[in-house]
Amino acid sequence: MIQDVWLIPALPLAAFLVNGLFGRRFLRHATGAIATGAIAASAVMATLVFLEVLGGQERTTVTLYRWIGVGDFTVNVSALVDPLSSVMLLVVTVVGTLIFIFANGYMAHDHGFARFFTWFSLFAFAMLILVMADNYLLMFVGWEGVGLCSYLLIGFWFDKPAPQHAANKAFWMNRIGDWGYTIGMVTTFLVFGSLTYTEVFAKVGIATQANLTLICIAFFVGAAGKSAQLPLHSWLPDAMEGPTPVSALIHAATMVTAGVYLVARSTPLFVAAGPALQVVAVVGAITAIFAATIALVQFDIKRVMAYSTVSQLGYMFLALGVGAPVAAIFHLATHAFFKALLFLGSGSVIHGLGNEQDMRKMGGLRRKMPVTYWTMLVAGGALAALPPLAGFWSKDEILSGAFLSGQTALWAVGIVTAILTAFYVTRALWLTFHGEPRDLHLYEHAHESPAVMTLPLVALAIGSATLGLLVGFPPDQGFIHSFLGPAVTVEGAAERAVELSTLLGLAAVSVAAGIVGIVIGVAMYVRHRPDPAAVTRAAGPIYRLLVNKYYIDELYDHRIVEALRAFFGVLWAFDVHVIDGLANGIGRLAAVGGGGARRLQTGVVGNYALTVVVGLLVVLVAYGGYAAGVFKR
Amino acid sequence: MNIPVGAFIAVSSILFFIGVAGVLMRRNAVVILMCVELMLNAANLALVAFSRRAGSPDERGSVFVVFIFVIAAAEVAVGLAIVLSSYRNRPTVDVDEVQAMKG
Amino acid sequence: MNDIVAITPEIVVLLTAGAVIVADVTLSRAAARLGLPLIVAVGLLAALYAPNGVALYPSQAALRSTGVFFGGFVQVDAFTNFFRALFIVLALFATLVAPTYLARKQVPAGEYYATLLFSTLGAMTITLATDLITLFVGLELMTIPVYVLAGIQRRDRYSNEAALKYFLLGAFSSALLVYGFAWLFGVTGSTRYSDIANALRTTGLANGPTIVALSLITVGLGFKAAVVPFHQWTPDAYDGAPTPATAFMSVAPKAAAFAAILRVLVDAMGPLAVDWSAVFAALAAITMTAGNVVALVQTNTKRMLAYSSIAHTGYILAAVAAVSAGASSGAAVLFYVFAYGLMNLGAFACLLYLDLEGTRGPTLDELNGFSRREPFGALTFAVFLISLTGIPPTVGFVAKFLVIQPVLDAGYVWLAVVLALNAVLAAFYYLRVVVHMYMYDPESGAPALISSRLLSLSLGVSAFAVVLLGIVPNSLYQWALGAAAPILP
Amino acid sequence: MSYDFIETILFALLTLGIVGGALGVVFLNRITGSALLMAFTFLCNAGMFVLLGAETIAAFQVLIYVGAITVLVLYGVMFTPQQDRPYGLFFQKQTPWAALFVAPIGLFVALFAFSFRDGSHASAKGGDLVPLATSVFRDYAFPFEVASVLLLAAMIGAIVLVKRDDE
Amino acid sequence: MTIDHVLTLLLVVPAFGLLPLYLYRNDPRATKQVAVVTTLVELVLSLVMLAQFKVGEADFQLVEKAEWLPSLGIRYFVGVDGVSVLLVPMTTLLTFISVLYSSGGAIKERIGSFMAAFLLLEIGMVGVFVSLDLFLFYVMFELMLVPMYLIIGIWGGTRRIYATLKFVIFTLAGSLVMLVAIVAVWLASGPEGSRTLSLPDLIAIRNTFSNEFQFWAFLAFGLAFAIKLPMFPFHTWLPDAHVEAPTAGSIILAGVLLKAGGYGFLRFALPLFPTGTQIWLPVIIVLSVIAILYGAAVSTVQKDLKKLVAYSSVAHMGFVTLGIFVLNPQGAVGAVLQMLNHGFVTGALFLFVGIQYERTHRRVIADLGGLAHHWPLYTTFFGVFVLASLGLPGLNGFVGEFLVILGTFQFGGVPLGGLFWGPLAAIGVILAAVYLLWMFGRVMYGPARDHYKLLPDLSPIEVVCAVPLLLLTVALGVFPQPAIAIIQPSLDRILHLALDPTWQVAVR
Repeated sequence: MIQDVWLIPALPLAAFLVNGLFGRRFLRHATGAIATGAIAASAVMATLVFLEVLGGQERTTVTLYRWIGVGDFTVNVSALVDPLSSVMLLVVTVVGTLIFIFANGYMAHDHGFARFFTWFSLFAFAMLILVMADNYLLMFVGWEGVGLCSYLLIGFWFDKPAPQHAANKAFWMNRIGDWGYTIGMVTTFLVFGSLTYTEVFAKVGIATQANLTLICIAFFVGAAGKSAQLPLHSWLPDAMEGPTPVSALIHAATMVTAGVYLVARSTPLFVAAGPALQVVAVVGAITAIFAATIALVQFDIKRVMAYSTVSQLGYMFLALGVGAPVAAIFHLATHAFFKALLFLGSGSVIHGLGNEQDMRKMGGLRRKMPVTYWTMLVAGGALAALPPLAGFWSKDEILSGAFLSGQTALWAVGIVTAILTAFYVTRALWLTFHGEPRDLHLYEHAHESPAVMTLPLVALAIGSATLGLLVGFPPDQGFIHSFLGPAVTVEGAAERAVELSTLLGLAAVSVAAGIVGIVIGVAMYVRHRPDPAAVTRAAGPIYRLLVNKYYIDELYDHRIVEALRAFFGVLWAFDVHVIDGLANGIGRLAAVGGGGARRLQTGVVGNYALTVVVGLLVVLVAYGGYAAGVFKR
Repeated sequence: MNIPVGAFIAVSSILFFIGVAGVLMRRNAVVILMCVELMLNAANLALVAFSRRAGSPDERGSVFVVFIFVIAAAEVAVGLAIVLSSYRNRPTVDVDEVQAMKG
Repeated sequence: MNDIVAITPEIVVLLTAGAVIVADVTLSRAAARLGLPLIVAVGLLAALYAPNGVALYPSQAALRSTGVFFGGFVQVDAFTNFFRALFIVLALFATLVAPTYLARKQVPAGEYYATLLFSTLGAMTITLATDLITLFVGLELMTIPVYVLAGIQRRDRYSNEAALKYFLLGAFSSALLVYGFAWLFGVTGSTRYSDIANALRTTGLANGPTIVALSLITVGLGFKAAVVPFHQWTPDAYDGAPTPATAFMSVAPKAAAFAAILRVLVDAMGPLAVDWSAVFAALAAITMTAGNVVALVQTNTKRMLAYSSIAHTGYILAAVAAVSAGASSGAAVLFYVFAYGLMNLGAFACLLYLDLEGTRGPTLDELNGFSRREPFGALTFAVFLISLTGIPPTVGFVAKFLVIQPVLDAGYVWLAVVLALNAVLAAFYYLRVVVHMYMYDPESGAPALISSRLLSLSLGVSAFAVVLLGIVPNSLYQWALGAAAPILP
Repeated sequence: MSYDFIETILFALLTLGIVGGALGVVFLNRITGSALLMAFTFLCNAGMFVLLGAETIAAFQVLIYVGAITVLVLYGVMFTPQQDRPYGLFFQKQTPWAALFVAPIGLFVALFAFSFRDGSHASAKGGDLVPLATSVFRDYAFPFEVASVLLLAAMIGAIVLVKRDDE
Repeated sequence: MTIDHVLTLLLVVPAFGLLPLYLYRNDPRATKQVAVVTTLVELVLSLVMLAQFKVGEADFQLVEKAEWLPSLGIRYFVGVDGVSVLLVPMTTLLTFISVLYSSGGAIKERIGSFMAAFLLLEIGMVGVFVSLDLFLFYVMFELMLVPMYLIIGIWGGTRRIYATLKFVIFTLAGSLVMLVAIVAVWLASGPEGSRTLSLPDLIAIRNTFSNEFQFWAFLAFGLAFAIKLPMFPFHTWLPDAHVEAPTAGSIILAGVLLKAGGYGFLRFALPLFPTGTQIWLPVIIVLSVIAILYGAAVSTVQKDLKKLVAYSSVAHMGFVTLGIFVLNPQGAVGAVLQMLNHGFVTGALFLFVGIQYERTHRRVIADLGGLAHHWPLYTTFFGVFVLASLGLPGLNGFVGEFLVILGTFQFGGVPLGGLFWGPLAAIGVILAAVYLLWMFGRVMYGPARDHYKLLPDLSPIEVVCAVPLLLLTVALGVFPQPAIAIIQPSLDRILHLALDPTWQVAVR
């Protein structure tokens, strides 16, 4: 099966082509089935591949053809199947399948149904390429491909300005990240003479520290762009303008984790480049707490989830940065499930409320939407890291990793973030599902979603609840570590022997953090002690800062963009007036010269004759000068 | 003869440049034509003087002069015809006034 | 007898002139209209293919007829034959484009053709000459009829003015030239080119009289070729003269002037070339720049072409200045003169499609939409203009290419660059005419058109030649190279 | 008084005549006066030719210039009557400039003239008629023929320019 | 299938089309058919030529020689190598598309003359890419000028005359200076009688060119190519010309004419003047990077669709010069691919801008919007080309730009080093996304507009025009290696010639 691994992306590609060519005219709603069928088949194959890898096929390269070969630069279109990529394949296809199914229901009444599934399939294809690639350049194809699909799907409702703006913003900020990726990639080739992972990692030793740091920082810029880390995070919340399945699949479960995957993939490089790893950890931690604080005060249910995603991605980078890539990937997987579930749940709510996203108008919905409520409760618990839900295990892995790496400050940040996380998820769920309905009109019309939408929710809920158990016990010798470990750790790295009691202690702290957050949330929103409104008033400036997302959008969208536009405008003026003006000026000069010279043509014969005589004098002097040697010959 | 050729040539050059000056100064086309004739005469004088140079007399200068006579006659004939035909259309021979075309 | 055979083409041309005069008197007005040009054409073709073969190609027959005749006063060589053929072709061309215009403007056709032939004869004489006297007589025989041609539309005040200005300045410059010849005779003691060259070879430029002679000759011949600053007669004379006459006088006298320059300055005064070539290079640069710059601001097409012809003088003069490059210099001059003759005559002749008052040419606006009203004429005009610009695949381009060669070879890199930049300048105004013809719509008050089959035919043939010689220039180049050999081996 | 001295005197007088006559042509305000002075200059020039021993040329000079050309010019003057006008208006506006440029050139050239130091060959044996005729009619037969064509061409040209339209 | 003298045939087939075009000049239908058939035959012929080309050889193939001006050593000398063999089919394809599109109703007046201009233009364009004699090259280089001048000037927009004169004057200014340099090369090529302008012969004696000579000669050649390309700061003719040109003219102008500049650098400037190349290289690299950034920056503030694409061409062609002058295989292959890709993609962009303009008569971006509602097919095609233009991996634009950037990073022969200029050039890619997506969004997206409702989506002819370009765009992005295999051997030789001034190579 591994040899046929290319079938996995080929099916979505086929679905994309079929839907793209015939969807709008002929297939219409069949497109959903085609796309879903394709990805489901891919999921089955991914499972088979995963099992084979599990069965001992640890590292296989499947080459299709040579893509680019110029001089000593060669890049193939080939897949690397190892535990890491097989896990990713599995996550992408399985979560993808569920979301595809959900979307069949969610998008049923949209007139862009065929288009939606065309692009969704393309996304699946690109994402699969991204995770399968055996070299950085091919990964970049997927990398940009998912970026493109993200652009297309955020701007799916293209007749409105906001989605368009969000789509452009997403693509542009990603491009800034891609710039870093490009630099990292090219530098990698310069240093190692190859872009294939295995060849590069085998030669890590030949690179200097400076080289490695440059490469890793550059790659991390790329990862930060894709995974919405500071300072390139601001596109992701805006990306919620797209249809909810898009948010779930692309902006929560898969695409945004590509950055994490990239760094995890490059662990050998990052580990060898110490400072870069530090940067990753710090940026991850700051992003985690930064986004969590913003999530505290949002009222748009999808925005809460979006900032939560940014925050959770921060966790993953924190994990990578502290040298716990397994934990990062593990969290990536669990997060894919519970965050997809949260988004889909939100989508279900929004769908049920007729496209209302403001939590202030919800409330008490648990009676109207029980399935949604219960599944989201599971996901919320996972996000708040309550044992035994999946989120607990993975987040605990991260936090203990941070603690054990000796960077207790980062660990502390993680714990604080965990409290905040638990708080905002409590707040969101309470505002949505509990209490009294605040908008009776909306409440009247609210209804549970059809089965095609709730079934995926249930499936995801099961995943969110149980996936954590995969970690095994004790965690650091459990299944995940033994399976993923070899793929992402550098050979010969010192094994950490950890006391079990330490681990349990750390777990207790993180559970406590989660519970503290929930308690505060319940206290504020159920008991109104303290009353949220009072807190808001008391926090004053801080609250405004958070509501305005630290004013970063203002800075980006207005100050920087305006400044650049103004500068480019000046350049254009320079082009038209100075450069072109110079060219036209030369022409005008000739014309002015001509105008002057023609005035010598007076029309009077005597003047002409005089000119001849003057010319004679000049010629005479010139010849005389030559004869006398005044002029050089 | 004790007068050197140079003296004749000097006279001819003075005559020539008086002619040139006349062309440049006078307005009347006929007078300008006369001045051109003076210039041609200066050439004649020079040619004859050169051709009668002591030691190396050479008839060619004189022959040249004969041809210049012919040419001068032809030139004057055509020139006066041109002046006349111009005068018929517009009764002036003042070259300062003949300047419809310029620039 | 050999002597007579040697000058058969000249005799045929003279006889043709005589025949025209006789026919003008005997033929009816209607018969004369096409009869006269027919006689001229037959006569000129006969001259071209005269028994001794001034054929268009250096045939064996032509080679046999080369030599020195009339006791050394007539010299027939490849150079002579090249120019003879050129003059005959130009005269033929100028004749064929003229009849409709002459009839329309009531210009006396018989005298027109006869005068044209006399001028051609003069030009041919220049190339036969072996000494200054013959040269001067030939020069005058060429020029004086052209004064007449300029003024032949005698009811038109512009024609009058053109003739008057041309005549006064021409006579003035002739006097300067002949005075220069006199001094040259004084310095070298001879009027024969070969003797002059021998004498100068020993003395060089290092004495006052030689400087005077050289200066006067430079001015005199420069005037005939319209070198700046001796050019000012050109725009007015070309502008005011009847257009067919302009077409002829813009090319044949200029070609003859360059023939004279080659014979006198390059051949006879060759030993002084080191001195005059630098001055000529400067004059060439000034000439092309001034011509182009002023042409740039003209609004009348005919006058613009007049200025542009000054610029072309500059290009040719650049090749003359590059005399130290040897054969390629001479060949470049000859090739350029030939190319210039074809394209410039054609360009002026294209103006004949327009029925305008008097002698002056159309303004640029009057050419608006010309390509729609007269597609063929516009096409030929465009071909001539593009050739004048020097864009391949036309003969004008090859000519420029050939000129740049000796200029660079002689070390005048700056001049070559100036030449190139000037060509850019020229492109602007030449192509502006194309703009008006092709890219503007005709205006309501546009001048009426005259359709003349003969005009179209001759323009078509010459435009075709312009393109053909641009694509396969080799035979013309070989001919020019061979023709320049007697002067610059 | 030696022959040379007479020659010198004659030369000086003729020079005076030529220069004076020429200046008169340029500066006289009466056109007929200019024409007559031109003829006078031609005559003086013929004297110079005689002094140089070129009697035949001198004869031609008198015939053609003094005779033919002056008469032609006088006809020209008569056919183109002008209104009287102030003396200053006989001159072009550029007159001072012309003087400024012509004077140095003239001076320059006249000075160079003196570098011809050879003496003059006053008299040829048997006069200059025979050698001249031999040259013109034998050696220069070709240019002579051309010159005759030139006269023909000039004649036709002059006629076509001045003949009346009804002719 | 093998055809003898295929290159010569390529040069004369369009000329054969001129005669029937003249005969049927009063029948627009017939003239269109004649032109379409002629260009189609030419296209097929060029593909046959491509098929006859032996991949993997560096030397010139399908060479034909004939004396032209024998006494000057000037020959009719044509041949193709890996660099040019792909540019010829590109030219014929784009010409065919232009003619086909124009025959679909885009040109309403004087259609016969229009087609004639295109056929003449085609001779010049093909000729530029196959000429191996400098004289012939120059003739062909200029032959492209006049037809394009007429195409812009007669069938162009409102300011067409200003634009076309500017185009001609700029181009001529460069090329005439080059003409001087060509003559200088000719003079330097040997003693009188053995001079030549044949490229292989000149390469064989290039080590006799002094450094000073190479300095000036490279400058002169470079100026001509820089203006044609166009390189910053000689680019200002381009926006004007593009804005005013008719659609087909824009396609050819962007698709082929600009390539002549880049091709000229590779074919002539580099091999003939290796020392000159070394001297001027830092300047060109800096100017290229400026062009990339500047062109992109100025594109972002354009209000006119065509101007935007035109300025983007400046940026894209900056990659071409950058790739050529970093003098390594990656850069050079990238540059050639970029030339091909830019030909197809920007040609297509101009085609679609033209299609759009023909229907809406609007070109100001702010006036447009919502077209995606009415024209799904159009949107799809246009979108793909926009994405290719902004360098999306998987489409062709990416391969070239990436290789150029890769080459730039590796290059050390410029102040501050490749690690400085490479990332700077890569910023251009970000900016490309900015202006192209902004434009695409503004034009295609947004609310539907009623007055566009009746405007039809792509017609069958337009689809036929666009499909080959689309296929090539995808194919060259996914499978670039066949093209690279054709290009690389010849490029390696050119680079070797450029890097080692004393290297001699036995060439035909």
